[in-house]
Amino acid sequence: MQESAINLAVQLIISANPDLFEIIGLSLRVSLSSVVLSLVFGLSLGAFLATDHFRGRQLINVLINALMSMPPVVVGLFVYLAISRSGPLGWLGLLYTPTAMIIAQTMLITPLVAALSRQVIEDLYNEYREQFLSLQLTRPQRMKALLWDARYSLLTVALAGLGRALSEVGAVIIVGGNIEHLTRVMTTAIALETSKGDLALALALGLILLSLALLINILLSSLNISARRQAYA
Amino acid sequence: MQESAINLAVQLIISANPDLFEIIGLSLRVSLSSVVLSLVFGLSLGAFLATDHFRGRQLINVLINALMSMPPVVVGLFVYLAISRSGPLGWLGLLYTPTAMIIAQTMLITPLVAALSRQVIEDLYNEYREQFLSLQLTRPQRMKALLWDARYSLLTVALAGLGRALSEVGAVIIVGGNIEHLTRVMTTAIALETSKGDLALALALGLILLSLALLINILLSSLNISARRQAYA
Amino acid sequence: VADSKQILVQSTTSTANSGFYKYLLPMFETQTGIKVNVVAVGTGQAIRNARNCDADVLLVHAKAAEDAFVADGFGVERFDLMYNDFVIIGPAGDPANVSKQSDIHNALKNISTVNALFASRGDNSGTHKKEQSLWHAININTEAVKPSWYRSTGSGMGATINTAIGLGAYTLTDRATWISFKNKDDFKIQFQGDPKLFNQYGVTLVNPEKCPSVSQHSAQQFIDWLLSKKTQQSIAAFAVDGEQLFYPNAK
Amino acid sequence: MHNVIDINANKPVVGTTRLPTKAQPSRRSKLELNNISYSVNGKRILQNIKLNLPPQGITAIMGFNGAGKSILLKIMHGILKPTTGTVLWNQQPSDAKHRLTQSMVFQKPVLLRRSAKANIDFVIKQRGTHKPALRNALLVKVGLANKASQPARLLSGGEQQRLALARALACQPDIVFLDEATASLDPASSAIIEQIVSDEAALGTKFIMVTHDAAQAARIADEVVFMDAGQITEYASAEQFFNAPISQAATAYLEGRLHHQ
Amino acid sequence: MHNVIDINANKPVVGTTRLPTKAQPSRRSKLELNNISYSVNGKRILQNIKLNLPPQGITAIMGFNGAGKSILLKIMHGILKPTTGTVLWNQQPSDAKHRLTQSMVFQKPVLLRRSAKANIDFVIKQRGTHKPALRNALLVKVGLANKASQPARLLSGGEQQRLALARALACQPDIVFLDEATASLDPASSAIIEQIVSDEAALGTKFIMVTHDAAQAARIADEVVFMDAGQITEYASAEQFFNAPISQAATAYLEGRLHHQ
Ligand SMILES: Nc1ncnc2c1ncn2[C@@H]1O[C@H](COP(=O)(O)OP(=O)(O)OP(=O)(O)O)[C@@H](O)[C@H]1O
Ligand SMILES: Nc1ncnc2c1ncn2[C@@H]1O[C@H](COP(=O)(O)OP(=O)(O)OP(=O)(O)O)[C@@H](O)[C@H]1O
Ligand SMILES: [Mg+2]
Ligand SMILES: [Mg+2]
Repeated sequence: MQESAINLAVQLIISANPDLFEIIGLSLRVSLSSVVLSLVFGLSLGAFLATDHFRGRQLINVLINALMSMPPVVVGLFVYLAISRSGPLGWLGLLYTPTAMIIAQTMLITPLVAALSRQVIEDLYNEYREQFLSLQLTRPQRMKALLWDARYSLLTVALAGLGRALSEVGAVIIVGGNIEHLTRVMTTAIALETSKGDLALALALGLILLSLALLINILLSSLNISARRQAYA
Repeated sequence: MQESAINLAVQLIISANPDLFEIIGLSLRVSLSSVVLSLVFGLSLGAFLATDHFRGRQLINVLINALMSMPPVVVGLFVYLAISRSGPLGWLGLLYTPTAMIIAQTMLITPLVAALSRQVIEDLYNEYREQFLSLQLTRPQRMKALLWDARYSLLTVALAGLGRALSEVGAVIIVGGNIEHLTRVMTTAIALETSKGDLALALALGLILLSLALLINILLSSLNISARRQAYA
Repeated sequence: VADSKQILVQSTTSTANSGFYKYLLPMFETQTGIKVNVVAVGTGQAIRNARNCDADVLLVHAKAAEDAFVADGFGVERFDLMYNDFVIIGPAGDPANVSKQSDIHNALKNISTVNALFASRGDNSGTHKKEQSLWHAININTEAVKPSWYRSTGSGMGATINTAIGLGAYTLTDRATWISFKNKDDFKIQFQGDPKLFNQYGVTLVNPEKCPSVSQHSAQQFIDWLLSKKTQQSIAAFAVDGEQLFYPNAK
Repeated sequence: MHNVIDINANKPVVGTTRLPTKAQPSRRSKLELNNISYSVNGKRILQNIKLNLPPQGITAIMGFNGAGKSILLKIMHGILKPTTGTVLWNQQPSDAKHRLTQSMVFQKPVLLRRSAKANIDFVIKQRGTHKPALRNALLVKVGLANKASQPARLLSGGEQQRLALARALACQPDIVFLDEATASLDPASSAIIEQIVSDEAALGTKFIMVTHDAAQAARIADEVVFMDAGQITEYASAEQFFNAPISQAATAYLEGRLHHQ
Repeated sequence: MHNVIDINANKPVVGTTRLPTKAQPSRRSKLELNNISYSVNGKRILQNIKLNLPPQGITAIMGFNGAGKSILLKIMHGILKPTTGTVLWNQQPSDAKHRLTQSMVFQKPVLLRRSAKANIDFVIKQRGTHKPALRNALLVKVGLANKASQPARLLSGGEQQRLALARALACQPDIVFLDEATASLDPASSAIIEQIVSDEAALGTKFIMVTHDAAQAARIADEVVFMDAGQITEYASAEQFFNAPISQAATAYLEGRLHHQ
């Protein structure tokens, strides 16, 4: 089975199956968009929580940590109920669109990025704290400086977010509906083939998705390594 | 809908529904077991990769980062094919058992723990490296010391792993089968209620799962805070 | 957005998974220029979504639930569209000797007496409801008693078949899903042909009075087209591996 | 062979580059510490600190390791809150605006993960406009012009300390706190730093510096605060302190002996 | 008022606690550097280093900030690989076993995120059995007995440096590298450390120490290596070096002047 899956994956790629490329394209669009949004929100939140001690901070940290356990299906349902035509945002007509999928994934991934980046930034801030106090940096200045100086470590956090986005199916299938040519992405296609019993095709699609992830990771890591080589130790 | 979900969640808890408790129990058993196993493998791997520069290390890092994008369904299928009746490990009779679910989740979460802990440990090792070289610590000694000194930061990594385990459905439903009284956990129950169209119950279960996660997080964080208070800055 | 050139169909999975829409919809789309988007989910979820107005057309196979949908004012009218039948699939060895039975009641009785594993969808889908009514008819209460050989998978049809195959268990499935299913392993249809296994598909227009967003015109056009003689013939002509999957019966 | 070193040999060599002149210090700052104490985890680190420092000049703080010098400096600078007591500048508590006129070089300088010049630019930018001329002059001043683009954390120990000093001067402060800022400098660099401090002090900048180098304090400080075990045991003009220390602790310190209370 | 400090005042005070005696150094170690050079990112930091050091005694390495002292020390210690050249101990390359007889105190001590005593225990345990007696004696020796349980990274600067030294001695080394190990110590603590170094050296331990404190080097070093811009410009007995330095760079250094090549 596994070998036939590999063969199938290679065939699919070589034959340049247009449906496959459409699905890959949408997967990338949805995942990358939601990762970028999650990074915007998650890194800001993480840096905000890391850079000062205010009342209730510990509570928010715990909440965000707990939100990492939010099941995708539940996130999907929440978003579904909000944007369903009978929901409060139904008039926007977002249900079963890529936009809805991006919203759901962003909600899912932001806590992960926020919790992990808070930890990374807090560790660095432990080192920088007194110096920053002395310079009387404003909070945004502190956040910006820390995010910049921690960028190499934060890349791993971003990759974890990307991994979650690329592999996620529970939320996108509810709000996207897995509609052919409209909202079908790699993971929903894999789920579909699994339910059709076409396990070889499901595995083949999985392999293609993984190769894609590998490609992106190689790209980002080599950028990272060459940047680090001009080392700001 | 959301309010009725909250009511329902409260009712379910108050009525001490035995089915619910069975499901919660199995969820905890499966998730905690797979997190513990993932920590054993992932932290070792992360510490190993962080503590020395050997040929091919960068490649392994990239691979592990990419494996964070492994879709749960694909992991589920891999395990399914291995332990199904006709698979190479079929004779073990593991399919549709909690053990199978633990195996699949461990495979899913280990890359996440490995990649994130590698980053955390590498950052610390940058600081300790020369001192450790001078002391001529063996690799296991270095790994042990770094894991210990980074333990507060690694807690967040562990919580990310736990979040993934508790919220995961794609892999466990394939190898566990969501069989009532046998392999049904919170997330597969949520998926089931969703497919039945009982969204209120699905949400209620989601809320219960989240509360559970919150409880665990509060517990671990307060342990962590009180330990840190006897501060080893 | 009413009456856009797109309509949304909430559908059962068996029609989608068998490739039925891939075969049928392009004909409609070229004729009318109306794009049909299909969301394939469990029957329960499909009806729930339609109740939330997230559909123009409902196409499922759970007559009682569909009638309730119309009675509650969410649907305009339900039409019979086509039918096929349910079958019992099981491992090649047929441990419960199901294939030799003359009717479904005996077949199920056999399963229960030899304690052969049986995988149930357990998800309140059309298939699950049918299965329950069959057990009910032979006075076996799988819900309250939950015999050890009875495994409720709480999953869709495909996942349940995968589970049944993994367990070596019998299960009830609609013929369309089974014929187009790829992971058959050593499984075969072990019982079929009892009239009690009749499986009726229906189509319903979502009520524009309840749901103003419904593209009433396009949706009605789609339903009319489905029920038309020519389309009914096309449905009859749809086959997988040389086997007909659906039998049109619009009145 | 011992004691061939003549302390006079270490005379400051005048730096040849002048920093861009800045506006005269906007306000002179008289510092007043009232009954400061500082405890952490129930452990008393400072107690009973009372001190009035004049608005200008160079004050040296000396004392044994662990006496509480660094903590006191941070409290003066306003980045550590005393457990009890108040810090007043010209009779007023320090506010954000006043604190912008202060800067500090920490005992362990914290350098950003950036190039040497970016470390200085960071401070200059934060305080308003970007001034490459000021940055370059500072780098020349501390002898790091040829290391401007090197990652700061790859500089040698002494180079890092000099960079930290340049960074502290980059915001053109009125008040500068130095915590053993020449501890790992070579004698020539120490002399240059001493010269910079003397020059800036002459222009009106106030310096409060911790140092273990008695010779250095004797050369440039106007007055000395001596601390022992969390208390100030002596506050005198440098001349008086080095000629005739009063407290036993200070005497022991200057003689290189431990002092057991 | 200047120059009232008499350098004689800083005479070492004899430490009163003796460390548990260790076996006599198992082998004397003659160090030989052959044509060492070190480059990083195409930048040459050390070049043309040739040096033979005797198996015992105290060698001071001196030179301007950035001269390459710390890097050379790390190369000698074997934790940095030279770009070219070889480091030989008794005519042999260093192996793991030999390196276990060496220890080093870094210019910026790296302390584990543990208590002071756990930092020492860590090293002792790593080398074999756990010896609380040795640990306690070391803590007393460096004056940290009352801080044993304090998190190491919350110690004062000088306390941290003393802890690092205690930790380096905990593995009872035959060869010790000190990189400005007394830079932030008070005079009394410096004196104690000097005494420890002299005592241990007398028992046969070899010390190679970087210091900017000429008086200190004059007091305890047997010989001096002077570095300038990545090269060794002078290697002489301490007596000769301090009385009559030969190179211009060393003369300038001792006089507290910069030396421009
Ligand atoms: N957070 C803390 N918890 C416990 N003790 C602390 C803490 N911070 C500082 N101390 C102790 O307070 C004392 C004073 O510290 P401080 O850093 O001010 O000393 P110092 O006078 O600057 O010494 P040095 O000359 O070594 O720099 C030290 O003994 C130190 O161990
Ligand atoms: N990784 C590196 N990249 C570039 N330059 C470096 C690197 N490491 C060290 N240097 C440079 O090499 C020179 C020698 O460094 P080293 O730390 O040996 O100086 P040092 O003699 O110990 O000085 P100090 O007295 O300040 O401690 C310095 O000028 C430093 O900037
Ligand atoms: Mg201090
Ligand atoms: Mg150095």
